Amino acid sequence: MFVNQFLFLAAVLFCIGVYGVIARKNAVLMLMSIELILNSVNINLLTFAMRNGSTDGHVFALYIIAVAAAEVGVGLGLVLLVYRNKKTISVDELSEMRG
Amino acid sequence: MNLLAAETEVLAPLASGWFLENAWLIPVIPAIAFALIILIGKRLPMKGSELGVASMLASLVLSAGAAYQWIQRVNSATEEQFVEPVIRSWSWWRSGGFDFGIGQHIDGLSVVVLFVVAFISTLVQIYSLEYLRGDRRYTHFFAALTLFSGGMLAMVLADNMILFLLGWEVMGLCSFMLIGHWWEEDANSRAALKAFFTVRTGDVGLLVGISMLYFAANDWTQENLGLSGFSIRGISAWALSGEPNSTVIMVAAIALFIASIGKSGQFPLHTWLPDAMAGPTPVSSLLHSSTMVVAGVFLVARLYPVFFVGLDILGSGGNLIMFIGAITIVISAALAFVQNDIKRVLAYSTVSQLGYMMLGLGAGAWLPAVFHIFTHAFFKACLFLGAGSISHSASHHSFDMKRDMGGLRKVMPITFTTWIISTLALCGVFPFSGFFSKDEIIDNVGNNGYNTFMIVGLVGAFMTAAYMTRATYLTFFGEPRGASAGHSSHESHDDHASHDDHSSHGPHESGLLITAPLMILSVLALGSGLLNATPFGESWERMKLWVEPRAVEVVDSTYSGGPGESLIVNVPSAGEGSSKSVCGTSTPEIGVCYAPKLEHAKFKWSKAMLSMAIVFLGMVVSWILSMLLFTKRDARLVGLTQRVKILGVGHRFLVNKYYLDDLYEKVIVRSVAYPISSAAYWFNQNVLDGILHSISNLTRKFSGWVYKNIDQRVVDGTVNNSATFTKSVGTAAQPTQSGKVSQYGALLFSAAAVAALVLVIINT
Amino acid sequence: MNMLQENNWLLSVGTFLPLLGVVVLLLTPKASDQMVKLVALVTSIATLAVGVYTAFKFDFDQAEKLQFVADANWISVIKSSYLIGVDGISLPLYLLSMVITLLVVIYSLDHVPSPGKPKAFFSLLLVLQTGMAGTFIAQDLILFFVFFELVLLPMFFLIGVWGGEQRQYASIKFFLYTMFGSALMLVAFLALFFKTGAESFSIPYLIENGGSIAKNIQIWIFAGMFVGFAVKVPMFPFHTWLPDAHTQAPTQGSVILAAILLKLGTYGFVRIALPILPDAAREWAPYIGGLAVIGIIYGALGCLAQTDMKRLIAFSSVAHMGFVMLGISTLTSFGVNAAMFGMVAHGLITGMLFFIAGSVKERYHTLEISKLGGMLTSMPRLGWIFGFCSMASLGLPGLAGFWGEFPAILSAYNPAEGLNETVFRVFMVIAALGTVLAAAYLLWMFQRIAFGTAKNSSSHDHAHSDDLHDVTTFEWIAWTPMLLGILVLGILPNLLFSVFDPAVKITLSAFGG
Amino acid sequence: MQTLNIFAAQWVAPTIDYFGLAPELVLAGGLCLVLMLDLFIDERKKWMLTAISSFTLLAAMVPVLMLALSETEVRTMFDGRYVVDNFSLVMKAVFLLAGYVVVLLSSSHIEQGEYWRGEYWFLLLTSLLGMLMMASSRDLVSIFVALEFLSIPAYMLAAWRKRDPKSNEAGVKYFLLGVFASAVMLYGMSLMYGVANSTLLTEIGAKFTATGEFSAVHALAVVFVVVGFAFKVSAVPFHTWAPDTYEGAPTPVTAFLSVASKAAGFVALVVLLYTAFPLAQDIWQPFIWVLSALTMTIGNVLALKQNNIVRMIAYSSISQGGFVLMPLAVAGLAGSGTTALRSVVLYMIVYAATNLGVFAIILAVSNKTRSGEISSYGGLFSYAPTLGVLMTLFLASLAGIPPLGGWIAKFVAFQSLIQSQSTWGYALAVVGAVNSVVAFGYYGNVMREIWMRPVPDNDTTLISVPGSLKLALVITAGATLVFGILPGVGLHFADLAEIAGAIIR
Repeated sequence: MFVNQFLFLAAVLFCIGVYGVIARKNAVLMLMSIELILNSVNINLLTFAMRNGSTDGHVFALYIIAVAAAEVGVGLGLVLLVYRNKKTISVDELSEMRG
Repeated sequence: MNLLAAETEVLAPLASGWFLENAWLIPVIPAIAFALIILIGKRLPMKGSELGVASMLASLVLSAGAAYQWIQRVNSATEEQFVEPVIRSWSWWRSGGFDFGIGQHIDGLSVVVLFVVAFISTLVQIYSLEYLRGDRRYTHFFAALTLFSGGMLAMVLADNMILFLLGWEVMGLCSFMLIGHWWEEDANSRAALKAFFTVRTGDVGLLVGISMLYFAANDWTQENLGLSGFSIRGISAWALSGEPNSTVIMVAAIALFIASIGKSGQFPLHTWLPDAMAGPTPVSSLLHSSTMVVAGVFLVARLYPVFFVGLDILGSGGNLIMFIGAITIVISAALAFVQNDIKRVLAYSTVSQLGYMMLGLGAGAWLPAVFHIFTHAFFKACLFLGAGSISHSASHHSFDMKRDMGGLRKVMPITFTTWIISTLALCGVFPFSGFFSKDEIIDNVGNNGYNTFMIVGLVGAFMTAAYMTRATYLTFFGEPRGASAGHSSHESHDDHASHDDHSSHGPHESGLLITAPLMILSVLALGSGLLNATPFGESWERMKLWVEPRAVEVVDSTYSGGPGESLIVNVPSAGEGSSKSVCGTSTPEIGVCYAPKLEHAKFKWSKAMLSMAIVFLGMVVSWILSMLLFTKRDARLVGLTQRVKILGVGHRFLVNKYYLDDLYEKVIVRSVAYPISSAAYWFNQNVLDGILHSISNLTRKFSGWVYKNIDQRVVDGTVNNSATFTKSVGTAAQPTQSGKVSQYGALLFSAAAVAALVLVIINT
Repeated sequence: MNMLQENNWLLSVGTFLPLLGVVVLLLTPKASDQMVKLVALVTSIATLAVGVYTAFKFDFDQAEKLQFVADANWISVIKSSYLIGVDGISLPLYLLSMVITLLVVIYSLDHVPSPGKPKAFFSLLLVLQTGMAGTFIAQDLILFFVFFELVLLPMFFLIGVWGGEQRQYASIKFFLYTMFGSALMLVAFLALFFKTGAESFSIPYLIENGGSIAKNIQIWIFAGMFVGFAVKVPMFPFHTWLPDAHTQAPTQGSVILAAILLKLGTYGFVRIALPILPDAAREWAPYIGGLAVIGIIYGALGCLAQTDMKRLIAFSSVAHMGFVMLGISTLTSFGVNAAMFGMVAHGLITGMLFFIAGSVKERYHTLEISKLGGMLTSMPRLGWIFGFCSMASLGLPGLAGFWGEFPAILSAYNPAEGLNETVFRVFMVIAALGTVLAAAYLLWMFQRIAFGTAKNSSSHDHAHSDDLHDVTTFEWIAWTPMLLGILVLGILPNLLFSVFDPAVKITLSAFGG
Repeated sequence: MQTLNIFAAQWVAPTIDYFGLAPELVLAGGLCLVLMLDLFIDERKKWMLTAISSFTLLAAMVPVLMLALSETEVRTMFDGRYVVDNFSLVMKAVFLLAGYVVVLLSSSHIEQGEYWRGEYWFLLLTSLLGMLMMASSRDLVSIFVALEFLSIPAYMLAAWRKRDPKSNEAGVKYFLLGVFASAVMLYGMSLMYGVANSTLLTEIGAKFTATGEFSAVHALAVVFVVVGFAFKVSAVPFHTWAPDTYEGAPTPVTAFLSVASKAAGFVALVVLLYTAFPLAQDIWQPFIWVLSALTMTIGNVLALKQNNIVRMIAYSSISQGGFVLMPLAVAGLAGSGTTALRSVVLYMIVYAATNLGVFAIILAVSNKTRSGEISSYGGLFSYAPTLGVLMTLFLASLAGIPPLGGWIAKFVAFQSLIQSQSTWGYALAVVGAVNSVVAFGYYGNVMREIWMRPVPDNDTTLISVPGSLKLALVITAGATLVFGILPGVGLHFADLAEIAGAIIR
């Protein structure tokens, strides 16, 4: 099978995601980048599952998808909260506490 | 040599007695009295003074009894027999196998000094009853005086060096309290401080010396005598046993000698003595006649074998003790010429007399030196008390001869007579006591082959005669001046205000409480010499018989006898003409001996006459000069020192001592060097004083520097800096806490990535 | 080392009684100061009574054995147990701590320093007492450590709350210093524990097995302990907390600090460091001795530089503890005896001097030596007591100070075998010089403070003449025992030496006496 | 496709040991009850919710105790993916008690301001439930689920003060970083799964680097997984969220985060280290060493500079985390595995008691001063001596001064380091020693305020401490003292806690 390609794809997605988290100032975009990472993880898991012929990977992936959904829900809720108070979703505005 | 084979006979036990056995009471009584005075003195009718006097009387009686019984003991012994000292000791404390004893060691030497000390102290206390009447610290004064004598007495009969040290230090402390008695005046308290501190500096020597001797001697003494290495007897025996390593004992002896230099005000540590005049006159007389300053000499006499071996006394070409002694004699005598303060004249004369004693000890004239302690005590005490009597009753508490005295012989006859007697004694004029001791010293010095030193001694005698004549002239002859002429009061030397009730009427003879001691002392100054009057032949040499230890005792270690009994073996005495002692050089293997064998000079009238002539010459010259100078105001002499450069310089060297002192005081205060003065008087012995001060000054500055820079800056600084450092690290780390999420994320991931990278590299 | 078990409840009672007192104190209402003082007084008296009873029960013929030994299970998991006992070394210090605490309490009855709060003040004093007593009886390293640390907090607050102007700096400094030391000390203890086979923390056990550790390791472990104890002593480079702490602490704090706390360090050396790690001790002894003599001279110079009376006394502590450490560094039972005596003597004398400093501060409202003077005229009794203590402190024979100082110097002349004699003889001479400097600074201080005429205190307006009252009753009660102690110990040193000697001999058996 | 069918055919429903699950079940029931009641009862009766949630927590303790006393040592479910062993039981007890104290802290605090109490309790209990699950999870999946289960409610709790921008900020930061960290962790897990071909920890432990030589993947996997939990325990440099979140979140929540969720993180970390990749110690030991050293040091030096009490405590808890990590840095070495585990558990127990106590005081004082400034504690002792003394005790315990709980925890940590008798162990011990001194710098600073400083604008009105806080103080202070004076007690539990199936050398 073509394991390495998938792993490579996952790795690339992971890096893009990480880049997004670090580079983006927009909370929503950061959330999306994190989703990218999670997807790269899923790809990893599925790839390994296929290679090893075990279902654990699939199960894990399913859980991740479910939990990710919950996370996004909470995340967007928080973003809305911030937006209501600050009229912005740029995380750099959120630096009241420091030092 | 087979000494065991030598014929031996058992001797009858030596006589002893209650007074000898219980001599340890002598210092204890004053100690108790001290405590009592401190506690209840103020409430007593005579403010505690009676306690002091009574205790001193008691010790006087006891020591007299001891002396008497000692004489009995000696008489009970045969000619060659070693008179066992009466030694009793109790274990004081033990630690780590060390046993520190406490006890008494009574022999001729201690008996003599005990008697002298108790006697003089008693008189001085009686004298003080009048002299310090109404003083603001009357009680304290007597307490200190009593403890002072107690310390001296304890030191004298100590059987081991620890107890000796104890007495020594107690005396130092009391001298501090007494000299600084009128401590409201800064000068007095500083003088007290100086005295204590100088002496204390010497004490380092004592500490070191005792320690070295202990560790060097202990094994030997334990093994052979069953005594600890602290016991004086053990050390003496060890020193003469031929056992000790020469360098160790030499260093030890030098260390001890440093101590006695400090205590006895020998050159170069003599500078504290004149300042000690700040104390009340009775104190000065006690300090200078029999106690404090004698302690140093006593130390040398007590541990004589150590010095004998360590410094190679009787060796060719003199030794440290002699040099110091000789230098002291001349230097201080010279200083005595330019003093206007009568007490300071006496002080310097004391120093130079102590020089004689040292010289004698150093030259192997042990007995004459001790005898000089004896006689000197009486006439010097008499002189000081006389001076006190003058200032007390005539010169309105001033001691300035030029300003406030003169012509007193009419108004105070008793004082005058006693003074004259003592002066003659001091100068060593024939029938008076000084002659028999001092001349004896000079004589023996020469006899032991140190002619240069003998000459120094004679020069000293000349100077002594001269400056005493000068002082006498200024005080008692010529016209009354200043206060003694009844002039109005002026700021006076020791102004203890409560004394001014005397100033109302003019000069007069002092009361009985003062004159009685004077008379008693003068009698002794006249007569005490006869105790060892060599000129009149063997039978008169009582001191030699009673005090000088029989040199040789060789105990067969197999023989066990009670104290005092011993097997006597006749040791072959030294070869003819040699002045070496048998014990001094070597000891028979099985033998122990406690004192070196010393030769005595045969008395020759010729020598005596020579020295007498010198003395008289000194007196006459000085008399004429003083008369011309002070009364006739002879034009050729007055202001001579101003006219003749060289004389002027020399004169100033001497006179300016106090001027210099002030300078150096100022140097302390401002702590600025005084280039001109130090350059001009750099070889003036008084510079020593300056050195003393500037050393202390230097130390203080240095310590200040250490404290400021090392302690506060370096040591403490590192601590504080480390604190600030941690804080600054915090500051450095703070920017990471920017509050920006994306930066947090970046940090988070980059850290993870770096860690992963590193671990990947090191693990694969 | 066999131990005597009977009456093993005594020590625990004597040690924890003060805590009981603290509990009672906390229950007493804050308002009633008299009540608080009464409770504190009663507690400390009771404690001392127990202590005296202990001494009475103590078998002095077997002073070398641990007595009243109690061994209870404490932290079995880490093999540390509640093992306590006293021998000739501990007992005098144990009692000293109780006596000093009682005297301090008595003194405090009418000298509670500002800002008042007697309740807290006395509670802290009592907690402190437990810590000190416990340290002297603990025979288990962990227990020792706990008590050793227990002392810190109360002293921290005594200094920080009731202290002088710079109290906060001083207290924090004191705390961090000591804590740093004890942290390393703890590490050393643990290393010791494992190197001896992780069997037990009990000191007797470690004394038996400590010698078997390889030398180079011993040296490292000793280093850890050295820092811990040397900070407490304090020895030369680690001393800088002392002057600040002493100067800023309230009188009572300084007294306890000088009388007991400094002894914890030296006691640690004698009880733990030397017997357990003999080889390392031999290696370290010359350096310890060197630091000790440096401390002697250095402390003396520090004193000469001071203008503040209390700070001067504080620096003199550095010098005196230098003598103690010199005695210890000789590793001979003679030297250590001297050190032990020095500890007690210094406790009494310097404690007394701090009392006096406190009273001077109270009367003159300053400790600037230049502003004092003529104390002998204004307050003769106080002045003479001051003189007496100065004399004792400069090691005058016949007073307690001498027996700690002179034997220490003497012992340096020949240290235990295996140590370099010449080096120690040099130390001896330096130490002897130190005594001169001691005389210098003490007399200098005495002369400037007690002699001369009383300075008119216009410079500081508070000091009216009515402030300059002489020694008060409470002061008399608190001081007399110490003064007597100084005198009696000076005349009959054997009282202490006979107790120390056997125990010290046993302790140093590894060095051949 | 084929394969899936086969697996499907083989599938049989797992037997569930309900007794073993009882604590979780009780808790689940309780939180459902709270959720339901909150909808139906009106404002005045809301106190019931408090009562119920605290009751629930105590009730959940019962099965925990019963399980502890029951003779079956280890109960495994879902073929080893969910295990109830002594370790998990001890930690569950800690979580429940800590949760109970947090409830006590919260009850008075959340009265203030018109906020939604019901949700608060619900979220709190949910998060606790996640922690209980975490204590038993022995499978990557269940660990992940448990982690999210305890985290997501925590995100919301942090942002619970909806109108307070600080609180929002706290929530958002915590959320974003938390999710990011768990994403990274997941990536590591996926790699681990790929290598070991199983998500069951014990199997991973058996396979993972069993041969002894590593590839890059191994290292990557371990590091990323550890990072995930290093974030949870706010180990430097993954700590950045902690101070901001702690400061912004409501104080009881901060207490909860700094104690319970940190403990949860350690639980997972320990389980992973001891069961999943114990053989890879060459990878994680150095990593943890560095983490621990950094955490202690940076935490301390930053805490020195704070003047907000909560923020200061945040940094202090960071550095405390470093001390917990300390023994793990040598856990893989022969002979020190057991003591390291013991040390971690003991430290968690003691730390929980002490830190909650600190927060109780902070809450009590802020009731009066309404300020988080350290200076607002000036002269506390003079007008509130009890609070002052208690605060002193807690801080001293954190600083590790005998005879207060903290010292024994630190002591055991040092002990296990030195027991390893390895150079690294000694080195870290010295670092720790130095840090424990530095730490006193800021603890002492607070003490100084309390005892030695004047009262700010000397307002010495007495502080009224609500009963719940009093109870919390009694519990925490008592625990702190007992652990310190009779360390045997705490050590006993710590000693019991063994992880079933752990590979310890």
